[in-house]
Amino acid sequence: MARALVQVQEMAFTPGEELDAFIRAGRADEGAVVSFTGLVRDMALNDGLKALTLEHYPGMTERQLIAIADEALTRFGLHRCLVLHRYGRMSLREPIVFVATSAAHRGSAFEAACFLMDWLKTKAPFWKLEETAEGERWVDARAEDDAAAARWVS
Amino acid sequence: MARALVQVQEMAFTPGEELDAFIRAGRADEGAVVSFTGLVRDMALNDGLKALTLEHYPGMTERQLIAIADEALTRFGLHRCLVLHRYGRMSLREPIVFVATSAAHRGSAFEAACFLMDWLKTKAPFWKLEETAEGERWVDARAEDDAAAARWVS
Amino acid sequence: MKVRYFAWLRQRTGCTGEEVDPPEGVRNVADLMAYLGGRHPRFAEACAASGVVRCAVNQEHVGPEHPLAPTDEVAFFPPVTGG
Amino acid sequence: MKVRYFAWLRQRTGCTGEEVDPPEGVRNVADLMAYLGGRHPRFAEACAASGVVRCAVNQEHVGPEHPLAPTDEVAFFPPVTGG
Repeated sequence: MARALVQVQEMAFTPGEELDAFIRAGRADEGAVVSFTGLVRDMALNDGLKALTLEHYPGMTERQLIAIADEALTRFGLHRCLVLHRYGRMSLREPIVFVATSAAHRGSAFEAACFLMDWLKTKAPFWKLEETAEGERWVDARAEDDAAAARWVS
Repeated sequence: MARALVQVQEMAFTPGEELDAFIRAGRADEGAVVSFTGLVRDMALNDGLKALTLEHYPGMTERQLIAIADEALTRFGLHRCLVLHRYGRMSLREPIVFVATSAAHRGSAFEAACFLMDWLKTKAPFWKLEETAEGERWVDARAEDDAAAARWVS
Repeated sequence: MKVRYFAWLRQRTGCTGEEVDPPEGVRNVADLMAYLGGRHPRFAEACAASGVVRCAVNQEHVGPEHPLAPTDEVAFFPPVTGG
Repeated sequence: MKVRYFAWLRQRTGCTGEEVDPPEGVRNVADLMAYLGGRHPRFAEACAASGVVRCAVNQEHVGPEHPLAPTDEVAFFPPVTGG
Protein backbone atom coordinates (compact mmCIF):
# COMPACT_ATOMS: atom_id res chain seq x y z
CA MET A 1 0.00 0.00 0.00
CA ALA A 2 1.26 3.45 -0.90
CA ARG A 3 1.91 5.62 2.14
CA ALA A 4 -0.66 8.25 1.11
CA LEU A 5 -3.75 6.93 -0.64
CA VAL A 6 -6.32 9.29 -2.16
CA GLN A 7 -9.56 8.27 -3.81
CA VAL A 8 -12.38 10.41 -5.25
CA GLN A 9 -15.38 8.37 -6.31
CA GLU A 10 -19.10 8.53 -6.98
CA MET A 11 -19.75 5.05 -5.56
CA ALA A 12 -20.92 4.57 -1.99
CA PHE A 13 -18.51 3.00 0.49
CA THR A 14 -18.66 1.34 3.92
CA PRO A 15 -16.45 3.04 6.55
CA GLY A 16 -15.83 -0.16 8.54
CA GLU A 17 -14.60 -2.04 5.49
CA GLU A 18 -12.24 0.83 4.68
CA LEU A 19 -10.98 0.91 8.27
CA ASP A 20 -10.32 -2.84 8.38
CA ALA A 21 -8.52 -2.79 5.03
CA PHE A 22 -6.43 0.18 6.22
CA ILE A 23 -5.47 -1.59 9.46
CA ARG A 24 -4.65 -4.86 7.67
CA ALA A 25 -2.18 -3.06 5.38
CA GLY A 26 -0.14 -1.75 8.34
CA ARG A 27 3.27 -2.64 9.71
CA ALA A 28 4.17 -4.20 13.07
CA ASP A 29 5.29 -0.87 14.59
CA GLU A 30 1.96 0.93 14.14
CA GLY A 31 0.22 1.37 17.44
CA ALA A 32 -2.49 3.92 16.63
CA VAL A 33 -5.10 4.27 13.90
CA VAL A 34 -7.53 7.22 13.84
CA SER A 35 -10.47 7.46 11.46
CA PHE A 36 -12.94 10.20 10.62
CA THR A 37 -16.25 9.58 8.87
CA GLY A 38 -18.36 12.49 7.61
CA LEU A 39 -22.05 11.70 7.09
CA VAL A 40 -24.87 13.48 5.28
CA ARG A 41 -26.71 15.05 8.17
CA ASP A 42 -29.96 16.86 8.68
CA MET A 43 -28.82 20.19 10.12
CA ALA A 44 -31.93 20.94 12.12
CA LEU A 45 -33.84 17.62 12.03
CA ASN A 46 -37.08 19.46 11.16
CA ASP A 47 -35.42 20.86 8.07
CA GLY A 48 -36.44 17.87 6.02
CA LEU A 49 -33.18 17.23 4.18
CA LYS A 50 -33.84 14.57 1.56
CA ALA A 51 -30.54 14.28 -0.27
CA LEU A 52 -27.24 16.02 -0.88
CA THR A 53 -25.38 16.44 -4.15
CA LEU A 54 -21.69 17.08 -3.98
CA GLU A 55 -20.21 18.84 -7.00
CA HIS A 56 -16.44 18.85 -7.43
CA TYR A 57 -13.71 20.01 -9.79
CA PRO A 58 -12.36 16.81 -11.35
CA GLY A 59 -8.59 16.89 -11.60
CA MET A 60 -8.11 19.73 -9.13
CA THR A 61 -9.74 17.67 -6.38
CA GLU A 62 -7.30 14.78 -6.79
CA ARG A 63 -4.29 17.12 -7.02
CA GLN A 64 -5.29 18.95 -3.84
CA LEU A 65 -5.99 15.77 -1.90
CA ILE A 66 -2.66 14.21 -2.86
CA ALA A 67 -0.78 17.38 -1.86
CA ILE A 68 -2.62 17.55 1.48
CA ALA A 69 -2.12 13.85 2.23
CA ASP A 70 1.61 14.10 1.46
CA GLU A 71 1.93 17.15 3.69
CA ALA A 72 0.19 15.29 6.54
CA LEU A 73 2.59 12.35 6.22
CA THR A 74 5.72 14.44 6.64
CA ARG A 75 4.32 17.06 9.02
CA PHE A 76 3.04 14.55 11.59
CA GLY A 77 5.45 11.66 10.97
CA LEU A 78 2.59 9.38 9.94
CA HIS A 79 3.14 5.86 8.75
CA ARG A 80 0.20 6.01 6.33
CA CYS A 81 -2.94 7.94 5.51
CA LEU A 82 -6.04 7.45 3.41
CA VAL A 83 -8.46 10.09 2.10
CA LEU A 84 -11.63 8.82 0.43
CA HIS A 85 -14.14 11.40 -0.80
CA ARG A 86 -17.40 10.94 -2.66
CA TYR A 87 -19.14 13.21 -5.14
CA GLY A 88 -22.60 13.04 -6.70
CA ARG A 89 -25.96 12.46 -5.04
CA MET A 90 -26.24 10.92 -1.56
CA SER A 91 -29.04 10.23 0.88
CA LEU A 92 -29.30 11.20 4.52
CA ARG A 93 -26.83 9.27 6.74
CA GLU A 94 -24.65 8.14 3.84
CA PRO A 95 -20.88 8.58 4.34
CA ILE A 96 -19.40 11.48 2.33
CA VAL A 97 -15.77 11.37 3.41
CA PHE A 98 -13.48 8.94 5.20
CA VAL A 99 -10.00 9.76 6.50
CA ALA A 100 -7.69 7.28 8.24
CA THR A 101 -4.22 7.91 9.69
CA SER A 102 -1.73 5.56 11.31
CA ALA A 103 1.32 6.24 13.45
CA ALA A 104 3.44 4.78 16.22
CA HIS A 105 1.65 6.92 18.83
CA ARG A 106 -1.87 8.30 19.04
CA GLY A 107 -0.91 12.00 19.24
CA SER A 108 0.29 12.30 15.67
CA ALA A 109 -2.50 10.10 14.30
CA PHE A 110 -5.13 12.36 15.94
CA GLU A 111 -3.47 15.61 14.90
CA ALA A 112 -3.02 14.49 11.31
CA ALA A 113 -6.66 13.42 10.98
CA CYS A 114 -7.81 16.81 12.36
CA PHE A 115 -5.45 18.61 9.99
CA LEU A 116 -6.65 16.65 6.96
CA MET A 117 -10.30 17.34 7.74
CA ASP A 118 -9.70 21.05 8.35
CA TRP A 119 -8.03 21.30 4.94
CA LEU A 120 -10.67 19.21 3.18
CA LYS A 121 -13.37 21.52 4.52
CA THR A 122 -11.68 24.72 3.43
CA LYS A 123 -9.48 23.94 0.43
CA ALA A 124 -10.76 20.88 -1.46
CA PRO A 125 -13.02 22.00 -4.34
CA PHE A 126 -16.31 20.44 -3.26
CA TRP A 127 -19.69 22.20 -3.10
CA LYS A 128 -22.77 20.88 -1.34
CA LEU A 129 -26.25 21.24 -2.82
CA GLU A 130 -29.03 20.25 -0.41
CA GLU A 131 -32.44 18.99 -1.48
CA THR A 132 -35.15 19.75 1.06
CA ALA A 133 -38.94 19.79 1.02
CA GLU A 134 -38.75 23.49 0.00
CA GLY A 135 -36.38 22.91 -2.89
CA GLU A 136 -32.64 23.07 -3.50
CA ARG A 137 -30.06 25.27 -1.80
CA TRP A 138 -26.28 25.59 -1.92
CA VAL A 139 -24.62 25.19 1.48
CA ASP A 140 -22.69 28.24 2.72
CA ALA A 141 -19.10 27.94 3.91
CA ARG A 142 -18.79 27.96 7.70
CA ALA A 143 -16.61 30.62 9.32
CA GLU A 144 -15.55 28.02 11.94
CA ASP A 145 -14.07 25.87 9.21
CA ASP A 146 -11.83 28.71 8.05
CA ALA A 147 -10.74 29.34 11.64
CA ALA A 148 -10.00 25.64 12.13
CA ALA A 149 -7.84 25.55 9.00
CA ALA A 150 -6.03 28.77 9.94
CA ARG A 151 -4.57 27.25 13.13
CA TRP A 152 -2.32 24.92 11.08
CA VAL A 153 -0.60 27.84 9.33
CA SER A 154 2.52 28.59 11.34
CA MET B 1 -28.31 2.26 21.85
CA ALA B 2 -27.30 3.85 25.14
CA ARG B 3 -25.52 7.18 24.69
CA ALA B 4 -22.33 5.92 26.40
CA LEU B 5 -21.45 2.31 25.80
CA VAL B 6 -18.57 0.63 27.64
CA GLN B 7 -17.38 -2.91 27.13
CA VAL B 8 -14.43 -4.77 28.69
CA GLN B 9 -13.87 -8.18 27.19
CA GLU B 10 -11.28 -10.90 26.65
CA MET B 11 -12.58 -11.77 23.18
CA ALA B 12 -10.96 -10.33 20.05
CA PHE B 13 -12.96 -7.79 18.02
CA THR B 14 -12.85 -6.27 14.53
CA PRO B 15 -12.59 -2.45 14.53
CA GLY B 16 -14.44 -2.04 11.22
CA GLU B 17 -17.42 -4.04 12.42
CA GLU B 18 -17.56 -1.94 15.57
CA LEU B 19 -17.35 1.26 13.54
CA ASP B 20 -20.14 0.23 11.17
CA ALA B 21 -22.42 -0.84 14.04
CA PHE B 22 -21.69 2.45 15.82
CA ILE B 23 -22.53 4.50 12.70
CA ARG B 24 -25.71 2.49 11.99
CA ALA B 25 -27.04 3.25 15.48
CA GLY B 26 -26.80 7.02 14.96
CA ARG B 27 -29.39 9.73 14.43
CA ALA B 28 -30.00 11.90 11.38
CA ASP B 29 -28.28 14.95 12.90
CA GLU B 30 -24.91 13.29 13.42
CA GLY B 31 -22.39 14.56 10.91
CA ALA B 32 -19.09 13.37 12.38
CA VAL B 33 -17.79 10.05 13.69
CA VAL B 34 -14.21 9.68 14.96
CA SER B 35 -12.66 6.35 15.88
CA PHE B 36 -9.41 5.35 17.54
CA THR B 37 -7.94 1.85 17.35
CA GLY B 38 -4.98 0.86 19.52
CA LEU B 39 -2.98 -2.12 18.26
CA VAL B 40 -0.37 -4.38 19.85
CA ARG B 41 2.81 -3.01 18.37
CA ASP B 42 6.43 -3.98 18.29
CA MET B 43 8.11 -0.96 19.86
CA ALA B 44 11.45 -1.29 18.11
CA LEU B 45 10.76 -3.87 15.40
CA ASN B 46 14.01 -5.70 16.26
CA ASP B 47 12.71 -6.18 19.79
CA GLY B 48 10.95 -9.40 18.90
CA LEU B 49 7.64 -8.84 20.68
CA LYS B 50 5.66 -12.08 20.51
CA ALA B 51 2.56 -11.32 22.54
CA LEU B 52 1.09 -8.94 25.08
CA THR B 53 -0.97 -9.77 28.14
CA LEU B 54 -3.19 -7.07 29.53
CA GLU B 55 -4.07 -7.44 33.21
CA HIS B 56 -6.91 -5.36 34.61
CA TYR B 57 -8.86 -4.74 37.80
CA PRO B 58 -12.31 -6.23 37.13
CA GLY B 59 -15.05 -4.00 38.48
CA MET B 60 -12.87 -0.91 38.84
CA THR B 61 -12.14 -0.93 35.09
CA GLU B 62 -15.82 -0.84 34.15
CA ARG B 63 -16.60 1.85 36.76
CA GLN B 64 -13.77 4.05 35.53
CA LEU B 65 -14.66 3.64 31.87
CA ILE B 66 -18.33 4.46 32.47
CA ALA B 67 -17.39 7.58 34.45
CA ILE B 68 -14.95 8.71 31.76
CA ALA B 69 -17.41 8.04 28.92
CA ASP B 70 -20.17 9.97 30.72
CA GLU B 71 -17.80 12.88 31.31
CA ALA B 72 -16.87 12.93 27.62
CA LEU B 73 -20.55 13.04 26.59
CA THR B 74 -21.34 16.14 28.62
CA ARG B 75 -17.98 17.89 28.33
CA PHE B 76 -17.88 17.78 24.52
CA GLY B 77 -21.60 17.71 23.75
CA LEU B 78 -21.29 14.32 22.08
CA HIS B 79 -24.25 12.43 20.72
CA ARG B 80 -22.78 9.04 21.59
CA CYS B 81 -19.55 7.30 22.51
CA LEU B 82 -18.26 3.75 22.70
CA VAL B 83 -15.25 2.43 24.62
CA LEU B 84 -14.28 -1.18 23.99
CA HIS B 85 -11.21 -2.52 25.80
CA ARG B 86 -9.71 -5.99 25.79
CA TYR B 87 -7.78 -7.80 28.50
CA GLY B 88 -5.86 -11.09 28.44
CA ARG B 89 -3.31 -12.33 25.93
CA MET B 90 -3.04 -10.83 22.44
CA SER B 91 -0.72 -11.25 19.47
CA LEU B 92 1.17 -8.59 17.54
CA ARG B 93 -1.17 -6.35 15.46
CA GLU B 94 -4.32 -7.37 17.35
CA PRO B 95 -6.59 -4.48 18.42
CA ILE B 96 -6.45 -3.71 22.15
CA VAL B 97 -8.80 -0.76 22.42
CA PHE B 98 -11.44 0.89 20.26
CA VAL B 99 -13.03 4.27 20.95
CA ALA B 100 -15.73 5.87 18.80
CA THR B 101 -17.39 9.27 19.25
CA SER B 102 -20.18 10.97 17.31
CA ALA B 103 -21.31 14.57 17.21
CA ALA B 104 -22.92 17.17 14.97
CA HIS B 105 -19.51 18.63 14.07
CA ARG B 106 -16.05 17.12 13.80
CA GLY B 107 -14.34 19.34 16.40
CA SER B 108 -16.10 17.85 19.41
CA ALA B 109 -15.88 14.29 18.07
CA PHE B 110 -12.09 14.64 17.65
CA GLU B 111 -11.54 16.31 21.02
CA ALA B 112 -13.65 13.75 22.88
CA ALA B 113 -11.80 10.81 21.31
CA CYS B 114 -8.43 12.37 22.29
CA PHE B 115 -9.73 13.00 25.80
CA LEU B 116 -10.99 9.44 26.20
CA MET B 117 -7.69 7.96 25.04
CA ASP B 118 -5.61 10.23 27.30
CA TRP B 119 -7.67 9.11 30.28
CA LEU B 120 -7.62 5.46 29.32
CA LYS B 121 -3.83 5.56 29.15
CA THR B 122 -3.38 7.20 32.54
CA LYS B 123 -6.37 6.27 34.71
CA ALA B 124 -7.92 3.00 33.58
CA PRO B 125 -6.48 0.11 35.64
CA PHE B 126 -4.76 -1.88 32.89
CA TRP B 127 -1.18 -3.18 32.95
CA LYS B 128 0.76 -4.48 29.97
CA LEU B 129 3.04 -7.50 30.18
CA GLU B 130 5.15 -8.04 27.07
CA GLU B 131 6.49 -11.40 25.94
CA THR B 132 9.70 -11.13 23.92
CA ALA B 133 12.42 -13.51 22.87
CA GLU B 134 14.29 -12.56 26.08
CA GLY B 135 11.35 -13.23 28.37
CA GLU B 136 8.58 -11.23 30.01
CA ARG B 137 8.63 -7.58 31.07
CA TRP B 138 6.06 -5.17 32.47
CA VAL B 139 5.63 -2.02 30.38
CA ASP B 140 6.53 1.23 32.16
CA ALA B 141 4.13 4.16 32.21
CA ARG B 142 5.05 6.88 29.70
CA ALA B 143 5.64 10.39 30.99
CA GLU B 144 4.07 11.74 27.77
CA ASP B 145 0.82 9.99 28.65
CA ASP B 146 0.65 11.78 32.00
CA ALA B 147 1.34 15.09 30.27
CA ALA B 148 -1.37 14.38 27.69
CA ALA B 149 -3.93 13.64 30.41
CA ALA B 150 -2.93 16.71 32.43
CA ARG B 151 -3.93 19.13 29.68
CA TRP B 152 -7.64 18.27 30.18
CA VAL B 153 -7.58 19.37 33.82
CA SER B 154 -8.73 22.98 33.83
CA MET C 1 -8.37 30.74 -22.52
CA LYS C 2 -10.55 28.08 -20.91
CA VAL C 3 -12.95 29.29 -18.19
CA ARG C 4 -14.93 26.99 -15.90
CA TYR C 5 -17.73 27.74 -13.43
CA PHE C 6 -18.81 25.62 -10.47
CA ALA C 7 -21.75 25.33 -8.06
CA TRP C 8 -24.12 28.31 -8.08
CA LEU C 9 -21.76 30.36 -10.26
CA ARG C 10 -22.31 27.68 -12.90
CA GLN C 11 -26.07 28.14 -12.50
CA ARG C 12 -25.76 31.96 -12.69
CA THR C 13 -23.70 31.98 -15.84
CA GLY C 14 -25.77 29.18 -17.32
CA CYS C 15 -22.68 27.25 -18.47
CA THR C 16 -20.12 24.85 -17.03
CA GLY C 17 -17.35 26.40 -19.08
CA GLU C 18 -16.47 28.47 -22.12
CA GLU C 19 -13.55 29.34 -24.34
CA VAL C 20 -12.85 33.07 -24.16
CA ASP C 21 -10.41 35.32 -25.99
CA PRO C 22 -10.23 38.40 -23.76
CA PRO C 23 -8.85 41.73 -25.07
CA GLU C 24 -5.26 42.72 -24.39
CA GLY C 25 -5.99 44.73 -21.25
CA VAL C 26 -7.03 41.57 -19.38
CA ARG C 27 -3.79 40.73 -17.58
CA ASN C 28 -4.84 39.19 -14.28
CA VAL C 29 -7.74 37.43 -12.53
CA ALA C 30 -9.45 40.67 -11.46
CA ASP C 31 -9.34 41.93 -15.08
CA LEU C 32 -10.86 38.67 -16.31
CA MET C 33 -13.65 38.84 -13.71
CA ALA C 34 -14.58 42.33 -14.94
CA TYR C 35 -14.49 41.17 -18.56
CA LEU C 36 -16.65 38.10 -17.87
CA GLY C 37 -19.05 40.23 -15.82
CA GLY C 38 -19.84 42.12 -19.01
CA ARG C 39 -20.96 38.87 -20.64
CA HIS C 40 -22.81 37.49 -17.59
CA PRO C 41 -24.58 40.18 -15.54
CA ARG C 42 -25.35 37.72 -12.72
CA PHE C 43 -21.67 36.79 -12.52
CA ALA C 44 -20.89 40.51 -12.18
CA GLU C 45 -23.38 40.70 -9.28
CA ALA C 46 -21.61 37.83 -7.49
CA CYS C 47 -18.19 39.46 -8.06
CA ALA C 48 -19.47 42.70 -6.55
CA ALA C 49 -20.13 40.93 -3.24
CA SER C 50 -16.73 40.61 -1.57
CA GLY C 51 -15.27 37.19 -0.76
CA VAL C 52 -17.93 35.22 -2.61
CA VAL C 53 -16.13 34.41 -5.86
CA ARG C 54 -12.95 32.33 -5.58
CA CYS C 55 -10.55 31.52 -8.40
CA ALA C 56 -8.17 28.74 -9.36
CA VAL C 57 -5.69 28.99 -12.23
CA ASN C 58 -4.41 25.68 -13.59
CA GLN C 59 -6.09 24.01 -10.60
CA GLU C 60 -4.33 26.05 -7.93
CA HIS C 61 -6.10 28.60 -5.70
CA VAL C 62 -4.99 32.14 -6.61
CA GLY C 63 -5.80 35.73 -5.65
CA PRO C 64 -7.16 38.54 -7.88
CA GLU C 65 -3.66 39.81 -8.76
CA HIS C 66 -2.58 36.50 -10.27
CA PRO C 67 -1.36 37.05 -13.90
CA LEU C 68 -2.96 35.13 -16.74
CA ALA C 69 -1.61 33.46 -19.90
CA PRO C 70 -3.69 32.49 -22.96
CA THR C 71 -3.25 28.75 -22.28
CA ASP C 72 -4.45 28.93 -18.66
CA GLU C 73 -7.43 27.02 -17.31
CA VAL C 74 -9.28 29.48 -15.07
CA ALA C 75 -12.04 28.35 -12.69
CA PHE C 76 -14.50 30.46 -10.69
CA PHE C 77 -16.44 29.08 -7.76
CA PRO C 78 -17.98 30.00 -4.40
CA PRO C 79 -16.15 29.16 -1.13
CA VAL C 80 -15.78 25.39 -0.90
CA THR C 81 -18.03 23.32 1.38
CA GLY C 82 -16.56 19.82 1.18
CA GLY C 83 -16.23 16.97 3.62
CA MET D 1 -9.97 -5.56 55.21
CA LYS D 2 -9.54 -6.94 51.71
CA VAL D 3 -6.23 -6.15 49.97
CA ARG D 4 -5.53 -6.80 46.28
CA TYR D 5 -2.30 -6.60 44.28
CA PHE D 6 -1.92 -6.15 40.53
CA ALA D 7 0.76 -6.52 37.83
CA TRP D 8 4.31 -6.82 39.16
CA LEU D 9 3.21 -5.98 42.72
CA ARG D 10 1.15 -9.16 42.56
CA GLN D 11 4.26 -11.06 41.49
CA ARG D 12 6.35 -9.47 44.27
CA THR D 13 3.90 -10.29 47.04
CA GLY D 14 3.20 -13.68 45.55
CA CYS D 15 -0.58 -13.28 45.94
CA THR D 16 -3.48 -11.67 44.09
CA GLY D 17 -5.14 -10.68 47.34
CA GLU D 18 -5.43 -11.32 51.04
CA GLU D 19 -7.67 -10.62 54.00
CA VAL D 20 -5.80 -8.54 56.58
CA ASP D 21 -6.72 -7.33 60.03
CA PRO D 22 -4.26 -4.49 60.63
CA PRO D 23 -3.57 -3.18 64.16
CA GLU D 24 -5.37 -0.06 65.42
CA GLY D 25 -2.61 2.38 64.47
CA VAL D 26 -3.24 1.71 60.77
CA ARG D 27 -5.54 4.62 59.91
CA ASN D 28 -4.70 5.53 56.32
CA VAL D 29 -3.19 4.16 53.12
CA ALA D 30 0.38 5.09 54.09
CA ASP D 31 0.00 3.24 57.40
CA LEU D 32 -1.32 0.16 55.58
CA MET D 33 1.58 0.22 53.12
CA ALA D 34 4.04 0.22 56.02
CA TYR D 35 2.18 -2.60 57.75
CA LEU D 36 2.01 -4.74 54.56
CA GLY D 37 5.69 -4.02 53.91
CA GLY D 38 6.45 -5.89 57.13
CA ARG D 39 4.77 -8.99 55.71
CA HIS D 40 6.16 -8.66 52.16
CA PRO D 41 9.75 -7.33 52.08
CA ARG D 42 9.63 -6.94 48.28
CA PHE D 43 6.45 -4.85 48.59
CA ALA D 44 8.31 -2.66 51.11
CA GLU D 45 11.10 -2.19 48.54
CA ALA D 46 8.61 -1.04 45.92
CA CYS D 47 6.97 1.37 48.38
CA ALA D 48 10.37 2.88 49.17
CA ALA D 49 10.74 3.96 45.53
CA SER D 50 8.59 7.08 45.20
CA GLY D 51 5.68 7.16 42.75
CA VAL D 52 5.82 3.47 41.90
CA VAL D 53 3.01 2.12 44.10
CA ARG D 54 -0.49 3.49 43.43
CA CYS D 55 -3.57 2.79 45.51
CA ALA D 56 -7.33 2.51 45.00
CA VAL D 57 -9.84 2.26 47.84
CA ASN D 58 -13.21 0.83 46.91
CA GLN D 59 -12.14 1.09 43.27
CA GLU D 60 -11.32 4.81 43.34
CA HIS D 61 -7.78 6.20 43.00
CA VAL D 62 -6.65 7.71 46.34
CA GLY D 63 -3.55 9.28 47.87
CA PRO D 64 -1.49 8.06 50.86
CA GLU D 65 -3.48 10.18 53.34
CA HIS D 66 -6.79 8.53 52.46
CA PRO D 67 -8.43 7.13 55.65
CA LEU D 68 -9.36 3.45 55.81
CA ALA D 69 -12.35 1.53 57.24
CA PRO D 70 -12.38 -2.22 58.05
CA THR D 71 -14.83 -2.99 55.22
CA ASP D 72 -12.74 -1.24 52.53
CA GLU D 73 -11.35 -2.98 49.46
CA VAL D 74 -7.80 -1.68 49.05
CA ALA D 75 -5.79 -2.29 45.86
CA PHE D 76 -2.10 -1.63 45.19
CA PHE D 77 -0.65 -1.47 41.69
CA PRO D 78 2.06 0.19 39.59
CA PRO D 79 1.22 3.16 37.31
CA VAL D 80 -1.33 2.01 34.75
CA THR D 81 -0.29 1.30 31.14
CA GLY D 82 -3.60 0.65 29.38
CA GLY D 83 -4.91 1.35 25.90
